Amino acid sequence: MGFFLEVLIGGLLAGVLYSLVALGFVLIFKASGVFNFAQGAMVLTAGLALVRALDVFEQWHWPFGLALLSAFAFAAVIMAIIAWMVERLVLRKLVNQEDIILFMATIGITFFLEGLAQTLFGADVYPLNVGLPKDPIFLLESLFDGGILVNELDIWAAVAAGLLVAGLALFFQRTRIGRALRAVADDHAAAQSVGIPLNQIWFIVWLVAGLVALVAGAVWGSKLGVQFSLSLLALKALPVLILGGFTSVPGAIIGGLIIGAGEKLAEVFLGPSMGGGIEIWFAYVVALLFLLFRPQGLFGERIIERV
Amino acid sequence: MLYREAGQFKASYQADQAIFPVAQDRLVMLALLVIAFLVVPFVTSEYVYRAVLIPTVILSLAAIGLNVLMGYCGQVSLGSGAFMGVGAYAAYNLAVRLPFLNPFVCILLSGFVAAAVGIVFGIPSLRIKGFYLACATLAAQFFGDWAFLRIKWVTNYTPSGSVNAPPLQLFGWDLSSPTANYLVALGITLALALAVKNIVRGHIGRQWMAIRDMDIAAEIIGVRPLYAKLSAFAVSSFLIGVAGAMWAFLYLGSWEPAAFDINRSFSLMFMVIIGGLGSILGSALGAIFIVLLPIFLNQALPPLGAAVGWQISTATVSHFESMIFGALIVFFLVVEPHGLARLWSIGKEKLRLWPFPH
Amino acid sequence: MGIRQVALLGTAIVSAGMIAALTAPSVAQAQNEQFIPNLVYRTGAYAPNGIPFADGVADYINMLNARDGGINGVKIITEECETGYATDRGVECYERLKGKGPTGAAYFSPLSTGITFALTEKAPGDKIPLITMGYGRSDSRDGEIFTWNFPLLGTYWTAANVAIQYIAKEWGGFDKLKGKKIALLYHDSPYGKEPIAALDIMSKKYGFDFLQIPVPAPGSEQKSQWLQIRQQRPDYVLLWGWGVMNSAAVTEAGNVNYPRDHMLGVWWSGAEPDVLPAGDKAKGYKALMLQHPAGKFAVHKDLEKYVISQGKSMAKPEEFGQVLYNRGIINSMLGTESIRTAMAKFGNKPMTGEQVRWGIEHLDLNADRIKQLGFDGMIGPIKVSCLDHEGARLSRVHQWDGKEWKVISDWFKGDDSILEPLVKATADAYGKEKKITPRDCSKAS
Amino acid sequence: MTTARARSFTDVLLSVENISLSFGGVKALTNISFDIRKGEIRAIIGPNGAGKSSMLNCINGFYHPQEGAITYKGQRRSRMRPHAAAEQGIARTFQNIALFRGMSTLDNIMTGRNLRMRTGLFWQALRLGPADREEIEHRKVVERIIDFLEIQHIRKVPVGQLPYGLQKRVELGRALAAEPELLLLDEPMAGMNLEEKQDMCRFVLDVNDEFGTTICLIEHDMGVVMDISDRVVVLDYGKKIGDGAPDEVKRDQAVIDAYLGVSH
Repeated sequence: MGFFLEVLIGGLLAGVLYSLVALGFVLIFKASGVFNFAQGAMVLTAGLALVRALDVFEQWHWPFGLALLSAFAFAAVIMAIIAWMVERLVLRKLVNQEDIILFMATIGITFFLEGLAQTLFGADVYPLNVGLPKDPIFLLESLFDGGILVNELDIWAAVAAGLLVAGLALFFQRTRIGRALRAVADDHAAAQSVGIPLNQIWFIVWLVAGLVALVAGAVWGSKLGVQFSLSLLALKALPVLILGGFTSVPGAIIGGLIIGAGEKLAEVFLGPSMGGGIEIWFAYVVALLFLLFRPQGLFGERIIERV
Repeated sequence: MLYREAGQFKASYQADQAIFPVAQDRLVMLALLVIAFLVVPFVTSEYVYRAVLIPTVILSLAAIGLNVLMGYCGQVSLGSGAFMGVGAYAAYNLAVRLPFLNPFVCILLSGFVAAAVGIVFGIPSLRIKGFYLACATLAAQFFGDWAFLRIKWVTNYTPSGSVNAPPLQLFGWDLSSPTANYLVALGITLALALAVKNIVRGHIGRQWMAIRDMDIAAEIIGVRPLYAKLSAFAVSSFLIGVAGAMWAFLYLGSWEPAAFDINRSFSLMFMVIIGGLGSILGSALGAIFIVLLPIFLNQALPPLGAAVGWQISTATVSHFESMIFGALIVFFLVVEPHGLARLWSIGKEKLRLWPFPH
Repeated sequence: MGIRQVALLGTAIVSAGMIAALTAPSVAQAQNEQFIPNLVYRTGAYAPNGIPFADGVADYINMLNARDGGINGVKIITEECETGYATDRGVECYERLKGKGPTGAAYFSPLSTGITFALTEKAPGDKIPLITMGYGRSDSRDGEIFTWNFPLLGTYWTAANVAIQYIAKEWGGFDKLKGKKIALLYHDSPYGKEPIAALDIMSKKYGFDFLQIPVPAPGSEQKSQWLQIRQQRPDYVLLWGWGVMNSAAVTEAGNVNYPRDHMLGVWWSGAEPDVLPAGDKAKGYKALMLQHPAGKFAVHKDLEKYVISQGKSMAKPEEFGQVLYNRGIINSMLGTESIRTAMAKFGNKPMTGEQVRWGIEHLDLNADRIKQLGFDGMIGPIKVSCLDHEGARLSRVHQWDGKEWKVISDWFKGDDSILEPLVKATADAYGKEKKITPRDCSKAS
Repeated sequence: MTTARARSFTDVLLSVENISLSFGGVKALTNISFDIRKGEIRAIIGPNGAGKSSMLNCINGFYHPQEGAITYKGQRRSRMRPHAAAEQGIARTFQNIALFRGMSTLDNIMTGRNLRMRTGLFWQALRLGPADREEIEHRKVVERIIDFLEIQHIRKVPVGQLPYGLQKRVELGRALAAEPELLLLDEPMAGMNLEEKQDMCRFVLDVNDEFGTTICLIEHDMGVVMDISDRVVVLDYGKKIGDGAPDEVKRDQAVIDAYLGVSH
């Protein structure tokens, strides 16, 4: 029982981390209908920019707090430049193309960013320390033998994810730009007719997704070190998206929790009897089963077919 | 002036429905065939065979397969790498378990196994559409990766999970030379490409395209989505499976599941998109482009760097390759979302008017 | 001109360029050169480990050229090809490079078990030896079947055997293994699976429980695997990882409080990139050595003098003398010494692959020669023969103390009473499947 | 204006009995009954949102009414998929053109023959013998339809590039290609200019005369409806408010109210 709880909690926390990546997808899909495969590469780029800048600032013997803030600022500027370039060089040229074409374009962006980030910042594993504690803690040791292992870093990651979602919610509800973004999400033409420049919206939404990627990069980087494989996180986030629906922010969170818990439980309890290594496809199968009953995802809008 | 179709009249529906209704196209095609089968074997080095021709020919077939599904039937799939794997492992198992079967028979039979698996993984397409389906096909990809690795029966209990192709022979001839591999691959690919061309211009192909263009209307005029979608999945998987078996037997010789991972799926998808959705010729052009581009960049970048006095390391070349690859994909999509096939036909159109501008 | 026309024209030009690049006759080459290809991966998930190795390989060859003018007056030319650890890219590199130089490639070191498997099929036809130092097919030490493969210095079965020997010694004898639980946490690829066959046999022989835990590539996410380990509580964890998987495993071990000194990595999981990202958590972690430790030895002085200080190295300062860098120079040393051995028989000119193969098969580096080469303290003697393509089955264990790797054990030798029958059985099976007639080594020259 | 053609029909081809349809609580159709007789041109009219298209969608199986029954050729239908309706001889066109935009005119109409083409994948792949013969045979039928609709010149043009009026005609061609017993036309003349409308009227009447196809059409243009239809059903807010010969319907007070927007 203690072990089950431990796996469950571990899975839920891992799920929160997937949600962080999935959130970026949702933002962009919601506002521009673009399925942004490059979110993983954006996490990588942001993470690399952050860790390399931090290294440099620390070499200059800046106080840690200042170095950290400056590194975040530097990475944010990099993400802004990327967002601007994407809007200028890609989205603007591909307006009104089919979804699949835009999707392919984001895969092109993925390759470009992976190459660019590694050219600029290097291809090694860079340990990242943003001041988050990394030690394991053991809960309820009196109740279960060995206690329930929880990773402190994961908890902080969950807190970060929570703050991010709250922040995004405020941003969407309370700010002018946020309301504009929602308007675009609902209807491109309508949004344009009330005088919101679409290009600006796209830039902002990619920037916001870039900042989400930065948070994800910081959290994942503290966990695993910043390295190329961060880019592959995109593939872990996809089942979360299918499950939660492409357009739903709460869906991304809840989907992440379900996928995280589901895949960890499956790997630990079913995996050994099946030879192990099942969690990747298990996540997709869980998502697929959900889809068969709700083709639009858990929180996606229901589709009524018409002719 | 050379490319004129004026004066060529069609007297029958057969002639009107021919694959190459214009005489010049038929001539060009014939010439290409002669070059491919009769000239290339005498002038090509082994390197060009192994690094360029054989992969291009085999991947063309895989791209055609994916194009059937994506370009003709409108079902996006990110699992084609796994279906190549299904073909490869099916052929391997047939060869190992039924040793009396010729390896080439195994290659063709493996297509049927892949088709059956394709039908199973196509079932969700009856309820799921668009990107949701694309993501769902990733389930096939990851399940395939896992199954090839973990189900030991699939790899005949080899300890490392890496398996080998049987020796390639036919009627006592040794067909393991690169020339033979190339000719076999080219023969199979062309035959299947022709078959696909025939299917897509017949009523089954029209069903697929109807589903692609407007699935609800298609069903209302009597197309059964079940049959149309699953037949597209079956045909597509068959072709991809045969390509996978050839990839394993004729190109790799020895392989592990990583040869059929998600990167393979993506590269096939690039071929289809860059080549042109819904075009057989485009699939081949896309395959040529995607196979040649990295080789070209790899060989061209260091001398280019040296020319401007910059020593480019392997890593930089590789990163640049990734960047240029990504940028080119975006560039192509921006310039011509309909792919190389459309560029080709625009070029032909120009040729038709040449030398008169209008 | 519209953008479409530009694209059309551009495509045409690029295609023409591609065709030209492929068909252009290779530039006239000097005749007195030996070509050694270098398959590397400096990008992707395995780059952190691939880079120092590749630098070591390149630096040693550059040093030979600068110091001695090559091997016996034959200059060495080399070219890197990026494989990204992907099998198909590796095959493409092999095909591209095998014919370069006046005599073709001297040998290939794929640095990937997957690529090794693929090239094992091709090498006999091209008559090019494969030096797979410390990796590749474990059964390929059988030179009667695997004429062209040379898993020098140790195979994974040797590694597995030595690992168990070490654990037994730590616990005070092989009888202490009984009833214990040993887990193998492995990269889910041919590489990671290789040791399973040997461990299976030993688990039966010594009576320990053998737990297999695969990690899907690339292995950056291992949460569930380590939760399993926490639950199963194996007495020892063998780590068979590569690239980012290693540091992730060490980190996760810290996260679940698994004692790091009950973890023993294979020699591909025991280098600096594997522990540095884990920070303090890596302290106490142990790994097998492919004989050599980290650090600077006699040969490093020459490397410093002829390569590093000349600015001819791509290696970063901290890389110089690291485990994988050192392994790279050993790889080049064994290769070039094999060429030297071959030249002693065939003359001082560029060797063909077939001649190099003869050279590897007759490679005999005794302690004196190793000292002469500047590798004293790095590796022990090695003697390759037709029957034994491994040449040496020795290993030690080193431990990460938080700052550097410290050698903590004596030499262990692979136990042939376990290894040989296994090699024989699988090699024979392979020979049968491939319809290979075994060479008769008693008659080979 | 001439009055409707005086024809009478007796055989009931399709009858709708007490049909109700709702979407998540919103009633689209309430308790509707009427019949379509073999050989006639039956019109369904009514203001926007009256439920006309929903009615057609029920008839060809795209929507499934919660209550009531549809009897077609004497058989009571249970839940069915649209393609099953097509197989039983019901074809239709759509209010918002639903052509296959990526295909040529010829291919679109050939797709209409789909139900009658049977050769399997194998022969299709070879395109020899049966497959080739079948293709030619159906091509001939389609060419007759193309001639009939006077669209020879756009045979090979992708329909996405055609003007609206022609697209409507191609869509009619596609429906005709199935040689249906019952042809459902959803606003075949919407958005057309006068000339195009006259052409379309002619085609509809010719189809009815020459092939004896029963036609059920929805139309806004009262003039057209009164001219060509034999009987008319009037819907308003999902309810039937009139049924009968055009002349009778035209005089019906409820119908006049509905069209003039008298409040209920």
